[in-house]
Amino acid sequence: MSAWFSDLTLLGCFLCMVLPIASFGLIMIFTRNNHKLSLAISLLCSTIPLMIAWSLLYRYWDIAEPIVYNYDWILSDFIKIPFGFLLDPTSLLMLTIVATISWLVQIYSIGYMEGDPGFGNYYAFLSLFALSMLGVSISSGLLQLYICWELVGVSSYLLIGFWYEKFSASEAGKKAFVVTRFGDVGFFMGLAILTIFYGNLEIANINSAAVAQSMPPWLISTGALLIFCGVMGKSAQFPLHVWLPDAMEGPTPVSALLHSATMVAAGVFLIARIYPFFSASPEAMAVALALGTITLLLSSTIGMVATDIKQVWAYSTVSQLGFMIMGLAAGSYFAGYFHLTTHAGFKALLFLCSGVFIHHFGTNDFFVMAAKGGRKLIIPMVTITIAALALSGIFPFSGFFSKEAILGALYHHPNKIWFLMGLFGAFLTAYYTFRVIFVMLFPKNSAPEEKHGHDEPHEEHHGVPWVMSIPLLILATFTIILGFCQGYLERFLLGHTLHHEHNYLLLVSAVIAALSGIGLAWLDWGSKKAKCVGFISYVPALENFFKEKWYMDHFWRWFLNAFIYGTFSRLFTYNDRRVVDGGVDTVAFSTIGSGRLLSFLQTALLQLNLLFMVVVVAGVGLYLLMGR
Amino acid sequence: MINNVETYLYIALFLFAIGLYGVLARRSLIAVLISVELMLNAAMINFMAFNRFLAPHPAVGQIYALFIMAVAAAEAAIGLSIIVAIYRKMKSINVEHATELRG
Amino acid sequence: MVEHVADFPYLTCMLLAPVVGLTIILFLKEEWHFLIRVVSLSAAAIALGLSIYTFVNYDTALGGLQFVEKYEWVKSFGIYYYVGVDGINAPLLLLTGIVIFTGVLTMWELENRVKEYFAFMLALVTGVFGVFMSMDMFVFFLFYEIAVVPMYILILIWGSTRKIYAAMKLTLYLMAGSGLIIPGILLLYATSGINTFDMIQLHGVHFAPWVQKTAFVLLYFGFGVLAAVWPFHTWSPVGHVAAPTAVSMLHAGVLMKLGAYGILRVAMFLCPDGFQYWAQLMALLAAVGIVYGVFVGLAQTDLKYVIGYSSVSHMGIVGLGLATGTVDGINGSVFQMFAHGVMTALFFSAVGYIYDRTHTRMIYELGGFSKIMPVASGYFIIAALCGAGVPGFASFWAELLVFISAVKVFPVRGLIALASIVIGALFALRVVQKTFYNEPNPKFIHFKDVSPFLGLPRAILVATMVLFGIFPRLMLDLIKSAVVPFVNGL
Amino acid sequence: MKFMMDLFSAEGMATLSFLGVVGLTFIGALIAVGARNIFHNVLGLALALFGVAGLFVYLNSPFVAMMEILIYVGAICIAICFAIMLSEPLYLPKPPRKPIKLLGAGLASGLIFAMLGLLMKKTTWVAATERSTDWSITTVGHFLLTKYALIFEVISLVLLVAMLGAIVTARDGRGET
Repeated sequence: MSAWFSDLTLLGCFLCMVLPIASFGLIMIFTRNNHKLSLAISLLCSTIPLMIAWSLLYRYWDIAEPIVYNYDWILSDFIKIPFGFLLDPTSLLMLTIVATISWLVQIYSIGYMEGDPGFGNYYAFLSLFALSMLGVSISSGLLQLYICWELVGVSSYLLIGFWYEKFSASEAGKKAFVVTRFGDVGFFMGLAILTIFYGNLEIANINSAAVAQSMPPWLISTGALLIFCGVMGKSAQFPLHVWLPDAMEGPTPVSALLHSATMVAAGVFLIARIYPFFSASPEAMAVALALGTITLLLSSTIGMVATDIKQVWAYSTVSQLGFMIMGLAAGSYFAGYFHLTTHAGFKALLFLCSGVFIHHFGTNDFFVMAAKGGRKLIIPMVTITIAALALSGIFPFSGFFSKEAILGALYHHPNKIWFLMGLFGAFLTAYYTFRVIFVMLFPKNSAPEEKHGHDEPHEEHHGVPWVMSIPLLILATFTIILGFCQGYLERFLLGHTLHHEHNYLLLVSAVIAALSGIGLAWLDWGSKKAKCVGFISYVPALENFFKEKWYMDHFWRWFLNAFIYGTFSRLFTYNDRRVVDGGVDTVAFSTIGSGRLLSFLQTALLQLNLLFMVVVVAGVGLYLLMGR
Repeated sequence: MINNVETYLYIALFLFAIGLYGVLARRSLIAVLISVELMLNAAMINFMAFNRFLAPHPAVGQIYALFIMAVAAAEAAIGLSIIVAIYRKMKSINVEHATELRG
Repeated sequence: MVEHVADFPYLTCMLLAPVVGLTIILFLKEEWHFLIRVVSLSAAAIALGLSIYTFVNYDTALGGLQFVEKYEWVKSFGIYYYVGVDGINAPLLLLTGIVIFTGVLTMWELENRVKEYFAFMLALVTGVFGVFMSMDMFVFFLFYEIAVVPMYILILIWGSTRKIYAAMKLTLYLMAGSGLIIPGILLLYATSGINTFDMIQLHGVHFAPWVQKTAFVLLYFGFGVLAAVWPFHTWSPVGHVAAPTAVSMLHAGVLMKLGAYGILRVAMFLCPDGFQYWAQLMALLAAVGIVYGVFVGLAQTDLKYVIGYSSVSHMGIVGLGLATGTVDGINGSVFQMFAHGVMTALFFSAVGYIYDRTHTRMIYELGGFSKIMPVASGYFIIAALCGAGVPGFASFWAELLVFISAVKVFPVRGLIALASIVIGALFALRVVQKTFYNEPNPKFIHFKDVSPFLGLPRAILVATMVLFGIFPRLMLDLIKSAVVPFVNGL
Repeated sequence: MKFMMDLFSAEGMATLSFLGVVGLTFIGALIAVGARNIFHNVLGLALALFGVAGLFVYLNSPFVAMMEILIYVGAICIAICFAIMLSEPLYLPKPPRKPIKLLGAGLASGLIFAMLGLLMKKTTWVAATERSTDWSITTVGHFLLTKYALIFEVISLVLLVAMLGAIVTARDGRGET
């Protein structure tokens, strides 16, 4: 036990796990109704991990060998689950991202959630989330990672359904949990199969085994594909992406933290985590690439027609996740992970900015926001534009560099179709992003008199409180500078700098795709003469198809109703009531019935009964005596 | 004749048969009880006869007889109280009217 | 098996604590409600304390049976009063202690025939303790029957919703189960040739294959009725629904474990060959039970029915773990028995509180309870999350162990059962959403939240779940110390 | 003639009075069963019991004979009389007898008679080889308090329980009427 305290690194990791859960427990049990105290505890327990994460990152900037700590958590027979920490560049970077963004969101929420009756609960749930996500980042074994992964699901469930009085919120929470669970079952099956046929599920071990080819290929493929199911669930890949847009029912800071920056990136992180293992299976890589591409296109097209600002960003998150998966699946570990990092920054920024607007105007519809003069909120408007530029991949913002890296990876893939798809995706991304920005920046039919009509309460609403704007500024700074850190990150993550051949074709095509997207958005929404209808509405059928979200929700709802509820549940219930129970009851009642049938013998004439008895006894006796 | 076990046994048998007839034929519960007493006495005679002619020690049968007497007294007490209770409940002590347990 | 005789009769004291409490209660006046409650609570507390003592002081390094007491009872039949603790029954004794203690606390507000109620509760729990600790087959069965009978009366008098039907059904089912167990036990006794009911000695006898096969199937189905093995499960949801809160807690929490424990301790322990022969069937029934339970539960509208069917499903997990016959599987099963016991006790305790206030358990009539009583519904939500197999709670580890070993031994059945945990999540969250979320029903808006004292039993249960969820080795090392030699004997 | 002569010998007198006792028993029994008036039945029973007591005298047990008269005639018959008084009034018209029932009863008891008689006839009665000749009441009393003390105790217990039971049963429903 003394090792826990003498080794500062270990102590740091340990504190990262213990403090958030302590905060969760303390708040839930004792200080739920004391908002100030809850806030203090929660902030304390997120600031320390933040400092730990940054100091670890600083300390191990030149890390050569991964640092592993392992302790026995469960020792059954052949199932052995260690509890431990694995510190290598992959986990250190994720740790830092998670700690930073979750700290920023906690700060931001002071303003956003002010006065909510569930303020204490909210911070408790955020602490729980911090615990599970930090756990995912630094877990040493896959089973431990799975456990934290599930806890992520739970905290996501609790946070999405935070405003549980709203039917849509509780429904969305349930949907998120069940859909991700659906993927997780695949993940768990993968872990079970790996445990059975390989045994040791330590991440470092699995990776080295896959590289050394000491694992049969079928096992790698099966394992990787099943684990990818979990990724599909958490990272909202087609066809399990349906939960993410609904998850926007939660408070906006939650959307920023969980459903854009960190939690949904956990899937991508998982692939990065076991990248040597995952990339040893060409089948898994192919499936991942295909699904990533489908997800990218699907969500981008839906994002083009959504009118709820959070929905747009939700679909953009889905599409960017698809993009990351594409990058990883195309063979570039760095590209995918780098995009994860930059995306975490600018997407959190986007959401937090939108949160300011939503908080201020009390609506989610960005057309309404624009009409009410959204652009007058200077800081959020500037930062949201920065984030949008990053999302679209415009130089010099961080998104440019990471998208460039992914497109580069796709470009080197033998099949060029993926590259073209990627470009198309980048184009769509730029289009739908700037659709929002232009609508907000250049409102067409602002109606001041209407504004005064029924939004009087909002007028006396304060400006943007500093607790909300500081995180925006910090994130905006990240968004601007992170792109230039590409070289450092490469050295950190890979140990060496990639050789950059200046492929002008690639560069130009990427920039053109982004700029043309922005240009089209300008024509449709931005310019003075714009008709404010998307180009897609020239094809009504397609527009409708996109508006209905490719009918994926309908499909799942139909699947649930027709199969789970309609067929299995009903059939089994019928069977239980009628066949099993009915059978037993029939036996019971037939016993009663047969008793009733024979009851005519029960005449209650005692003497008659006795007479029969006597006659029979005497008769039998006589018969026996006669025989002798 | 007097010193023959079978004589007593036949006497007891006859008494028993009469008692049985009474149990089977009479409708009044008290009469049934009386008949039962006859049957008990028949049994008692048997015990006494065996005691007199066959048993190794002549005290045993007498003790048995005394035991039967006590049991009979107990039976009579309980039986009569039941009869009284039945009469209170059903206003009759006819066996054929006591048909509450008919199926 | 190594035996370590106790220096103090801990187990007998544990067994006698409820008996003494019961006797004292019989001499108290019906009107002295408070005194009766205090007496039964102290009896339960002593039992709990002793069970914790044995649990903590069991020496895993020594292994074998510890705290053994053995006295001759009926010599001519070879019946002994023979009690002892090993890694398999130590958790279950602890479970019983926890559930009876929290059960008494949960029923603190009972006003109707308090004296009889607590007397029967203590009688019931005596039987349960006796079953879990005795190593003599005859005494085992004796206590088993003692546990079954008070249940009938408890449901019949203090129950609700079709209580006569439920009590009758439960009793008939369990009697039918006993009717299978007796021939099984007698068959083993008669063919052993050593004229003893001592299970440890009988374990040394190698029974003929036909004896093992016959006895195993008799015992499996006999005990299986109590463990709600599909398709003999229908008594259990009905019984849970009808029973009063604490009885449901004991019933689902502990009594169903008696069945599983019987399968493990008597059937598998004495008939290893029979087990090998029937393992396929066991796995099949268990897997069907797991899937079936969640699907039927999905369609229920009564909160207690929902929990009842989730019990069917979770007991299926226990059965599946047993069927694997591997160390991991049985570890998981025993752990699951404990975890599920605590979890369902929590479930019923939480529902009981709500039902006592609202007098309805219909999901569609409730709603928004998180707003009305946040703490009370918090406990239910925690239980639901446990039921959905969320990590951080003890049940997660148990399910993990069982499923992995099941996939190893019975791949298809294991994977199908594993897949059903999605439905399990859907099923738990559906109830939570409909009952506790959304807008509150205005009819119930004035109800008060649970007070800290009444919340205490639930808090204990939650704390147990979390303690063993975070530090599973506290329990698992203990279980393992018994299961490893057990499996080697299979 | 020999028979007639013998009647007047000492042994003959004994036989004669024995026949008288047997006759008393049978006549009493027949009255106890056959008379329609319930009160006559009791008197018949008392008569039969007197006869049985006489038989006991012939069986060398005057003590038991006395007990018979004391308990049966003195206690049970009187108790039955009380029960008669507490139950159905005697003046009520009695329902007619059912010949078929009487016939059935007669047949059944006849069958039993035949069976037991046959049994008796076919059995050879063997006396114990060593027989004590101590008939005295002293011995009976001694045995009752030593070897058969348990029986003695059980008798008292049975009587106590019967008494309680009788009280409880008869008491039931008193409050209502």
